[in-house]
Parts: sequence; structure tokens; C-alpha cells
Amino acid sequence: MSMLDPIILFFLLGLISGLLRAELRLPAAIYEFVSILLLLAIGLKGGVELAKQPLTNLLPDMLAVIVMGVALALLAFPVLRLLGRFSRADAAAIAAHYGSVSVGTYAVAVAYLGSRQIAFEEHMPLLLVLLEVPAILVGIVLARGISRQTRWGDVAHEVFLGKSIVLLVGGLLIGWAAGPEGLIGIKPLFFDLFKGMLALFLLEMGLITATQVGSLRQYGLFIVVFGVAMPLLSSVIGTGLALALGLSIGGTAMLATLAASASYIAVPAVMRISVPEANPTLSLTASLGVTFPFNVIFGIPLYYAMAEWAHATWGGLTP
Amino acid sequence: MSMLDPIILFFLLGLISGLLRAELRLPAAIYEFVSILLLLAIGLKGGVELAKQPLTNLLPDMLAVIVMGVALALLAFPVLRLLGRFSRADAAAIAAHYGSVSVGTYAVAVAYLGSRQIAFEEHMPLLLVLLEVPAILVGIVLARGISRQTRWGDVAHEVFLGKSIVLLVGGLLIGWAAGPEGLIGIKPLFFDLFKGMLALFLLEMGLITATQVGSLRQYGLFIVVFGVAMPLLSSVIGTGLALALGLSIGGTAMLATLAASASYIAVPAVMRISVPEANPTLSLTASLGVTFPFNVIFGIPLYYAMAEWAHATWGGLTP
Amino acid sequence: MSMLDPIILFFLLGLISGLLRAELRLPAAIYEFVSILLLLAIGLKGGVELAKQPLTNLLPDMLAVIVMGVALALLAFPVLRLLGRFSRADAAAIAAHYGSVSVGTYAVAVAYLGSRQIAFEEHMPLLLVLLEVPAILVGIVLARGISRQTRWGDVAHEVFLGKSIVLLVGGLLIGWAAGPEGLIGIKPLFFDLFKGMLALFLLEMGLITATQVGSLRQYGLFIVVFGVAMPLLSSVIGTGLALALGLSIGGTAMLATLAASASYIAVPAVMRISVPEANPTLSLTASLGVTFPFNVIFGIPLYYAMAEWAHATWGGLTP
Amino acid sequence: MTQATRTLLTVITEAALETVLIREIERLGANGYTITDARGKGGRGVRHAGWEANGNIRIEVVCNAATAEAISAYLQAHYYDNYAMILFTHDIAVLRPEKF
Amino acid sequence: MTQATRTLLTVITEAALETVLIREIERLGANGYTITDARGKGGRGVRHAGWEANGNIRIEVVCNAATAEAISAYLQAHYYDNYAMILFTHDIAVLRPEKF
Amino acid sequence: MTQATRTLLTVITEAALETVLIREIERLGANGYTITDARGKGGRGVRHAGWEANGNIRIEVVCNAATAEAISAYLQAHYYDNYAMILFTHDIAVLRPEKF
Ligand SMILES: Nc1ncnc2c1ncn2[C@@H]1O[C@H](COP(=O)(O)O)[C@@H](O)[C@H]1O
Ligand SMILES: Nc1ncnc2c1ncn2[C@@H]1O[C@H](COP(=O)(O)O)[C@@H](O)[C@H]1O
Ligand SMILES: Nc1ncnc2c1ncn2[C@@H]1O[C@H](COP(=O)(O)O)[C@@H](O)[C@H]1O
Ligand code: NA
Ligand code: NA
Ligand code: NA
Repeated sequence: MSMLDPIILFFLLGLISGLLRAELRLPAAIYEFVSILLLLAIGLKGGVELAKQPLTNLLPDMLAVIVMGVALALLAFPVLRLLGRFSRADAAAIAAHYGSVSVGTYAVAVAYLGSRQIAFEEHMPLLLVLLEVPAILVGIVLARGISRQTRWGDVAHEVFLGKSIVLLVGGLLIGWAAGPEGLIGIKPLFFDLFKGMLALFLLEMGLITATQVGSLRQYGLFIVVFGVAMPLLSSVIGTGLALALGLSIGGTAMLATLAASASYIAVPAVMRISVPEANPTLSLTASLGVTFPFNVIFGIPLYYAMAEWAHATWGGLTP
Repeated sequence: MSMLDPIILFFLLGLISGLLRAELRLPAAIYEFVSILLLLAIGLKGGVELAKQPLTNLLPDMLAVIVMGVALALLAFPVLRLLGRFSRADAAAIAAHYGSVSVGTYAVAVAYLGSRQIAFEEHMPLLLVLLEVPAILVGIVLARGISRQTRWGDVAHEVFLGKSIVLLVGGLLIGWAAGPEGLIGIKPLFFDLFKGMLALFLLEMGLITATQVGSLRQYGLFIVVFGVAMPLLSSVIGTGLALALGLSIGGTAMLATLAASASYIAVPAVMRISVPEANPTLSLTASLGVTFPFNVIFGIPLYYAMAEWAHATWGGLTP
Repeated sequence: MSMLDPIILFFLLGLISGLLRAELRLPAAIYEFVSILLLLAIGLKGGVELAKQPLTNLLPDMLAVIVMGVALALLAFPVLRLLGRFSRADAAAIAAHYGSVSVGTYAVAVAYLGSRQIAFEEHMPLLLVLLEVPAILVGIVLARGISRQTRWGDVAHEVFLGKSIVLLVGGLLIGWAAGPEGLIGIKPLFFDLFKGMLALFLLEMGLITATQVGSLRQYGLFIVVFGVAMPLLSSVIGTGLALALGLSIGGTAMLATLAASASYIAVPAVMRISVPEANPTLSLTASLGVTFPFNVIFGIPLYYAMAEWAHATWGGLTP
Repeated sequence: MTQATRTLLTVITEAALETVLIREIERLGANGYTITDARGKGGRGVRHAGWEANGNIRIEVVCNAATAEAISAYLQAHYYDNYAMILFTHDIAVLRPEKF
Repeated sequence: MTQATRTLLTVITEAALETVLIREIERLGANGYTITDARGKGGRGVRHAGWEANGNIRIEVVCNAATAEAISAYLQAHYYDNYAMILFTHDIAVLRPEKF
Repeated sequence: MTQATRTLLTVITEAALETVLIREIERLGANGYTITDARGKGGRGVRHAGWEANGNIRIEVVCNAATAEAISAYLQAHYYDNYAMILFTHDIAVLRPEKF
């Protein structure tokens, strides 16, 4: 098995085509279609598994990742503020992106582990959903304080009724209610085509990443260093937490990947409305222009190697 | 097998997301794509079966459903006029919707019977096509009289060259000409993905239904009562006709569903051009806001139960 | 096996619907989606096979088709100029279309041979890519001379970074790098759905072809005669070359089809920018309105019959 | 450059009317038109463009004042009562007056 | 035909603002609006519309001069600093002045 | 609010020209542009936008009169002969004249 899964090659094809300014773009409607399918598929898969065990068993993991999301955002903020010399709003917004997660990165990790036939805890999609939210709230509070002016109703609406949360949670609930047999009929679309759709998604992500290169040049070195160092640091935290929670090797690699990934769909949309004075180009350049390609190409194999090593070294310590 | 097929859950997901004003919409191009695939698939499936028997065998069923379509529209019109106090044009337009059929509802019934492995007469798609048309013509005559002013050439163009008729008939003919082996190559797209595409379609239908709630409030109780009572009544007529034609239990449930369903694609398009003074919001609110969800969630299981009961009670009476 | 594959029936459905002005159109985004999938699938399939043999083995075939592309354009030009009395720019542009290839026609030929289980040399997609380019350059030189004014950098960008080349070459490279096992995960989308997507593509091509009928009437008989005679002539040349190169019967039919097909995506885009004074309607009417339907319906079976006949007659002569 | 004044007529209406309207507009003397897809809200409610029956189109016609007047009058007489439609005009400068 | 003069206000801005802006525009007195999807470039860089966060919309509002002024002032005060947005107005002739 | 007058230049042309035209338009002094997809009909026939070679775009540029004149002249000289293209201008009121 070569290091380069074909889906990564699709990402590179998009990236190179974009950099060469080739006449290639996926229509926006197709990008939407593909991401709707991926979000629903991830949710459905998780929901089927949730039905198998009482939700209370999962409570520790659920609480732990919520705390992790908050912690990662709180960790990133002072770094951005002091070392990056970003304005309060910009630092808060970027911190929110890095405390939250990227569903695309998650999907690539699923494919990575899948093609190596490495199992992972099946409630990961639930953790994915839970991780999307807390960092956003932390980001808003960091930018605004717990001000009376913030319309928390509107914020909650933006956060909980954004596309990715609705489709992930909707998928989870449908999968949970329908069970494995119920989903047989829709398996060809949502599960069999998953990896192919992911390939198209990554083709487009490559094209989008290429458009970030201009701003990368503009905002310079700090963004690049932060965009690589932050996921590395986060992945160590994710790995530690996974060990503490007693996750399998696959689950450890997944949690490290979730920690390391930075949002580029849910968080930008909310921040644009809730912290408008933050420059959206800054956070997107970091998360989409640096961290996403880094994770997809180098990060995921690295986090998996780290999970193996950590389990070999400390694996026996936790229940 | 729970009452709620996952595809119904997709409808509910769309409906609830719409009511909560979530940031979720299927791009119009994807809605088009999905409905083109469903229409072609239904046609192809029917066409393959048509090839197996001489068309003359089907003539009684074909004539019977044409009469049924006319009868249902003629039945609805006085009710709408007298009890609903609608203008002549509005009553005629709504009557046309209820005498015609909804392909989406048909597809849900196919999935419902399919997941219970209940067979039905395979020429149903032909009956579906035949039922689309007559009520439209009745509606126009009810609104206009057989006036010289009506440009019947234009009307015929609108009616017979609308998207759904063209794709259903085209699919029928292709399926008929190519036969089962001919379709093997295109089976993965049109047949294997059918239920998944139907799930996406219903997600969008849920979102669209949610947009009807405002007008529902505006036009009030009569629309709701009519939108539930009319399909119930029609389904009884459909069941009776199916018994008289000697259809199987599955076929009886299908014909009841066809009778009960109300158009929201073909008929609105034609009425908008041919009877412009009819308020399109009225008929769409009824067919899309009330009857479609009613049929999909409650109606189809009910019509199937009625078919079973009717066959148990009267099943032996007809040849 | 009837002469009419269902995919041809889809083309006819589109053509007839278009001629009848039915309310049917595939959204542009879906047309894009389908053609992106087809281009990638063709590339991927070819790439997998390329990995199996050293590229140097293929050099003779590669050089030969490049020469053929140049020759076909050079052959068409004087005919168009002298018999067709077209302006220099128009003749050059049309010649470029006919020296290049149509990926849609290629895909239909793949399906045609596939459903008859006739093998062909698996490096055909490579030859397809190679054939796209040389005729374009010949066309530009014929129109402009090797003028200093021509911005060859821009032309090269247009030619090599157009959608079809990028996706075909990208697919080839990904298939080559990932190998057959690497592609298993994406097979359901790219390979299993191939024929279904081709059916949709041809439905839309039928609709597009129907829009060419007006200009067909306008530009008259010569276009029709040329649009049928040129592919017939080219297919003979392609067949001869295939024999000389020692290709199999399937490969001979494919090369004849490639020779006979005329571009309607890559070449028009480049010519519009590089030879703007050429009337794009002329070349599109010929390639899309005459040659594409001719090849798809009559040409491919004919070229296959010719390949069988040629192999029976001369097959033993070459190594 | 010689510039001339012409009228730009903009019609925003239901997508279902596209085929019919362009036929009428050409019959009434326009030499061309441009259409973009749109969504909106007006007296006849919200039109989201989420699906076929619910989209708007925006038709622009460059023409002389008389033609603009003729099209406006015709559309007002035949469509205002029953269709979601608005229509407005203003003057523009064009380069090739003979074309419009 | 009786014609009256009204103002056409055009706003080009980030697609993310659609829901918020139409609420504000209606609150400030507009009776309707029309929206088309767009892409473009301005002071805040290129907006390709390749994906959700990066598209523009083009909002048109037909209204009287006072409403146009009110909307312009409000948008300038609340959005110009933080969002990609431009706004311009011009006079148009409409047929049913009571509607706008 | 201080308002200033600028020119809105609208170009409707073949989608294939998008990349080339925005390069030229910026070179000739425009600070921005907005593009929407369109279809239409004119002297060079129907352009349905059903597929890539057949779509139109509608480019809007807000600029001062001199720039509008320069762009118009350039496009007329270089594109009118060989491409489906129309172009018109009119005055608009803008809020931040320094921006355009
Ligand atoms: N005041 C307005 N400003 C801009 N667009 C409008 C206005 N009123 C109506 N429209 C557009 O015209 C369409 C039809 O208007 P109506 O007939 O008033 O429902 C609406 O769906 C809007 O797209
Ligand atoms: N000079 C201009 N002409 C036309 N459209 C413009 C101009 N400047 C900006 N725009 C549009 O307005 C959007 C926001 O502008 P800005 O806030 O300057 O980035 C851009 O993405 C363009 O679509
Ligand atoms: N009179 C007109 N009114 C509105 N749009 C036009 C007009 N003439 C041409 N167009 C648009 O400009 C494009 C190119 O025009 P032409 O070069 O005349 O074919 C057409 O496809 C239409 O979209
Ligand atoms: Na993270
Ligand atoms: Na009915
Ligand atoms: Na050729």
C-alpha cells in the first residue's frame, strides 16, 4: 500500500490544476451535492452504531471531547495574540477554527484507516459533531466577552442550524432509528459511492486550496508555521486524551486527527456573522491553505504512526 | 420493520430543518438531477415489463385509469366550488391537481412495497403516465369551458411535452426497446441508486413542504381538511377500481396511492400557462403542503392495509 | 443484441425531445458533473493499464497517432477551402475539429465494444489524449501562419490546461500511480456508474444536437456532406494505421472511431480564443450537428464491421 | 466613439413564463434579450427558486423608447393581473444604435 | 401608460449576508427585492463563488428615494467596515408607483 | 450621506471570454467587477447556456466616465467583430467615490 491513496492524488490534481490556472472547476452545485452526501453518509454510519450501545456508555467520551474543543481554542488564542500579533477578533476567530473540526479531514482519515482495514470506535461521528460546536462559542466569547450585546439566540441558530451540524445530526438520528437493515436500500448511494465522492470533494478542495496561495504570500510566514505547528500540538493532545479514554489504535488516530483538523465550513460561516470584524481571509488561509493540505497529505499517516507508537508504549496503562 | 422507512425520515429531516429555518438547501440543479433520475428509472422499470406482454391485454386497465382521472377531477370540483367557495378557476385548478398524480408519492409507494417484498403489476408506470394527463384537460375545460379562445395546440404542447411525461414515456420506450439485458449496464445508476436518490428527493421535498406552512396558515382550515379528506376518498375509489380490474394486493395499494396522490410538478406548470387566473399558491399549498406529507407518512401504509382488507373481504369476487 | 444500445436510445430521446421543443433540459451543472466523471473514468481506466507495460513499448503507437492527427487536419483543410469555399480561418478551425477527437464518441465506442465483450488495447485513452492536441496547433498555424503575433504561451495554456486534457491526463496519472487495487474504493462511482452517466450525457447531447438544426438549415448541404464523408474517410485512414501498428480488431475499431470523431469541447474553446475570426457556429454545426450523431448511431457499428473485415482480409500481413 | 441613447427595459417575473415572454418580446420588436435566473419577494410572496415552479427570471431588453413602451404596455395588459411581475425602464448609452 | 420615477438600489455583497440583509431591507421599508448570484472582485479581493463562503449576491430593490436613502445609510453604517459590499442607485421609470 | 456620480458599464458577452476580459478590464483602470451568468439572444443568434461553449456572462463595472470610455473603446475595437457582445453605460450614484 503506497503512502498516496488515490483520493490524495485527486487532491493533488486539484491543487496543481489550480496553481497552473487550468480551465477546471467543479460547479458550486456539485460541490454542495458531494458535501451533502458525505455529511449524511458519515452521520448515517455513526447512527447505525450508536443504536448498538446505550448512550450513557459514551458520556465520558462525549464530555471529554467537548472539554478538548474548548481547551484547543483557549490554547490557540494567546499564541495568536502574542506571537502572531493578531487583533483580538482575528485571534479569536482563528482559535475557533482550530478548536473545531474539519469533516473533510475526518473523511480522509476514515478512508485512510478503511483501506488499511483498521477498526476504530464507531461513535466517532458523534464526537465529530460534538467537537464542531464548543470552540465556536469560545471564539465568540473571546472576541466579544460575555457581552449583553451578543444576540445569543441568533448565534445559537447559526451554530446549531448550520448545514454541517444539521446533516451530521440528521444522519445520526436516521441511522439510529433505521438500523443497519433499514439502510440497505440507500447503501449504494451513501456508502458504496462514499470514497468516489470523497475523491471529487478532494479534487475541488485542491482547486480551492490553490486559490489561497495568494493570501498565503500576503500574510506570510507566521500563518504557515502556525498552520503546521498547531495541528501537530493538537494531535498530541488528542492522542493523550484517546489513551486516557482507552480508545483503540484506530480510535486514537481518529481523535488525534479530529483535534488536529481545523474547520473551514461551519466556523467561517458563524464567525462571519457573529464576529464580523475578524478578517475571514486570515483564518481560511490558515485552515484551508495550510492545515488542510498538511493534514491530508502528511498529518493523517503521522497521527496514525503516533497512535501505534503510543499504544505500544503506554497502551497498557489505562483500562 | 418499523413504520418509518429511512426515506420517510429524510422527509422529516427536511421538513423539520425547513421549519427551524436551518441553513440547508439542495441546489436547484441537484433537485433537477435527482428528479430526472427518478422519472427515468420509473419509466425504464415499467418499460422492461411492458415488453413481456401484448399491450392489448392492458387496454382495460389503461382505459379504466383514464376514466378514473377524469372522475376524480370532476368529483373534486363541486366540493371545492361549493364547500370551499373557491372561484371557478381556482376550483378547476385544484381539481386538476387531485385528479392527476404525484410521481414522488408513487416512488415512495414503490419503496414501501419493495422493502416489504410485495409484488405489484409491473405496468403501473404506464398507468402513472396515463393518469397524469386527463385531469389536466378536465381542469382546463372546467375553468374555461370548451372555448374557442383556448389554444389547444399550446395546451397539448404543455401537457405532453412537460418534463415528467417526456422522461416517463421516454424511459418506458427505452426500457421496452432495450429489454432487461439491455439495461444491465445502466442498472447501477438508475436502479441501484434509486432508493438513495429518493431519500435526497424527499429531503428536498421536506424543505419545500416547510415553505408552504406560511400559506397554510393564510388559507386555513378548509385546505387542510380537503387535503386529507380528498386523498382518503380517492384511495377508496382507487381500491374499488383495482378490485374490479382484478389487480393483486400490491397493485391495489398502488392504484389507491395513485388515486390519492395529487400532482405538484406537471399540473402546476400547465395550469400556470393555461389557467393563469388561478392562484398557484392555493393548489400547491393543498397538494404539497398537506396531501403529499399526509400520503407519504400516513396514507401509503393505510392504503396498503385497505388493499389487504379489501382483498380478504371481496378478493374472490372478480376474475 | 439489437443494433440500438440503450445509450443510443437516450441520445435519440434527447434529440427528439429537443426537436419537439419539450420542456426538458439537464442543468449545466449536471452536464459538467457527468462529463467530469466520464473524463476521469476514461483516464483512470487507461492509467491502470499503462502501469502494466513500459511506456517505451507504446512509443510507436503514440507517434503514429500524433502524425495521424496532423494529417487529418491537413487533409480536411484544402477540401473545406476549395470545395466548401470557406474563409481561411473557418476552414482551419473546422479542420482542427476533425483532426482532433471527441471524448463522447470514444465513450460510446467503449460501451459498444464492452457490451459485445470485445477487447481492445488498453492504452487507447493515452492515444485519445495525444490526438486531442496536434490538430489544434495545425489549425492555428493554418489560420495564422507561424506568425510572431500569435501568443504561443497563451495558446499552449489554452490547449494543455483545458478541462478535458487536464482530467484525462490527471486520471491517467492517478490510475497509473494507484494501480488496480488502489482504485477499488472509487470503482463504484467511476466505473460502475460509467454507462449510466454516459446515458445521461447522451440525453443532453441529443438536446444540444437538436439546437444545431437551425444552423444546419442555414449553412446547408455542404456541411452535411462533409460531416458524413470526412469521418468515413478518416475511419479508413484510422483502420489502415491500426493494421500497420498491429492492433487487435477492437483496437482497430477504436482507432477508426477516434480518427472519425470530431471535437466539440476542447477544440472550440481554444479556437474561440486563438482564431476568433472563425465562425464557431460553422464548426459546431458540422461536428455536433452532423458528425457526432452520425458516428454514434451509424459510424461505430460500421467502423467495427470494417475492422473485422480488414482483419479477415489483411490481418496476417503485419506482425 | 459615437454614443446614442436607448432604453433598457428590465422585467422580473416567474420562470415559467420564459418561453412565452421571449416570443412576445421579439414579436413586439426587440432585436435581442438577456436572461438571468433570480429569486425574490414582492406582492405575490416569496419566490425562493428552490424548485422549478418557484424561480424568477430577470429579462433585459435594450431597445428604442417606442419598443420599450410597446412591450411595457403589452405585458401590463396581459400579465400583471395573474403573474408575479415587475417591470422598469431607464436610459442607457450604447455604441451601435443601429443594432437596437 | 402613466409612468412614475422610483429609485433602483443595487447592493453587491457576500452571499453569507443574504438572510440578514433581506430582513433589514424589508424592515427599512422595501416592498420587495430581487436577488441573483454573482462573483466578482473588489477592494476585499477576488470572490470566485467556487464554494459557499466565497460567493456574492446582487440584491436589487425598487423603492422611493427616501427608502433608498435609508437603506443606503443603514448598510453603510453597519456593513461597510467589515464586509465586501458595494451599493449604488439610479432612477428608473415604473408603471405602478403605488407598488414601490 | 455624500453621493457622487459614477458610470456603470455593463458588458454582455460569451462566457469563454471571462478570463481574458477581466484581465483587460483591470488593466484599463477598473478597481473591481461583478459577473453573473446569463443566456440570451442577439445578432449572433441564440445562446442557451445549456453547455459550456454556449453561455453568456454579464459583467458590471463601476468606474469613472474616462475609464468607462476607455474600456468601451477597447472592447469595441478588439471584440465586436468576432464575438457575441453588447455593451452599455449609464450614470449611477455611489457613496464612496474614492473607491471607483
Ligand atoms: N420592490 C421590489 N424591488 C425589487 N424587486 C421586486 C420588488 N417587488 C417585486 N420584485 C421582484 O419581482 C417579482 C414579482 O413581484 P410581485 O409581482 O410583486 O410578486 C418578485 O418575486 C421579486 O423578484
Ligand atoms: N468597481 C466595481 N465594479 C463592479 N463591481 C464591483 C466593483 N468593486 C467591487 N465590486 C463588487 O462588489 C463586491 C464587494 O466589493 P469590495 O467590498 O470592494 O470587495 C466585489 O466582490 C465585486 O463583486
Ligand atoms: N437588444 C438586446 N437586449 C438585450 N440583450 C441583448 C440584446 N442584443 C444582444 N443581447 C445580449 O448580448 C449577447 C450578444 O449579442 P450579439 O452580439 O448581438 O449576439 C446576446 O446573446 C444577448 O445576451
Ligand atoms: Na481541531
Ligand atoms: Na390523484
Ligand atoms: Na478525428
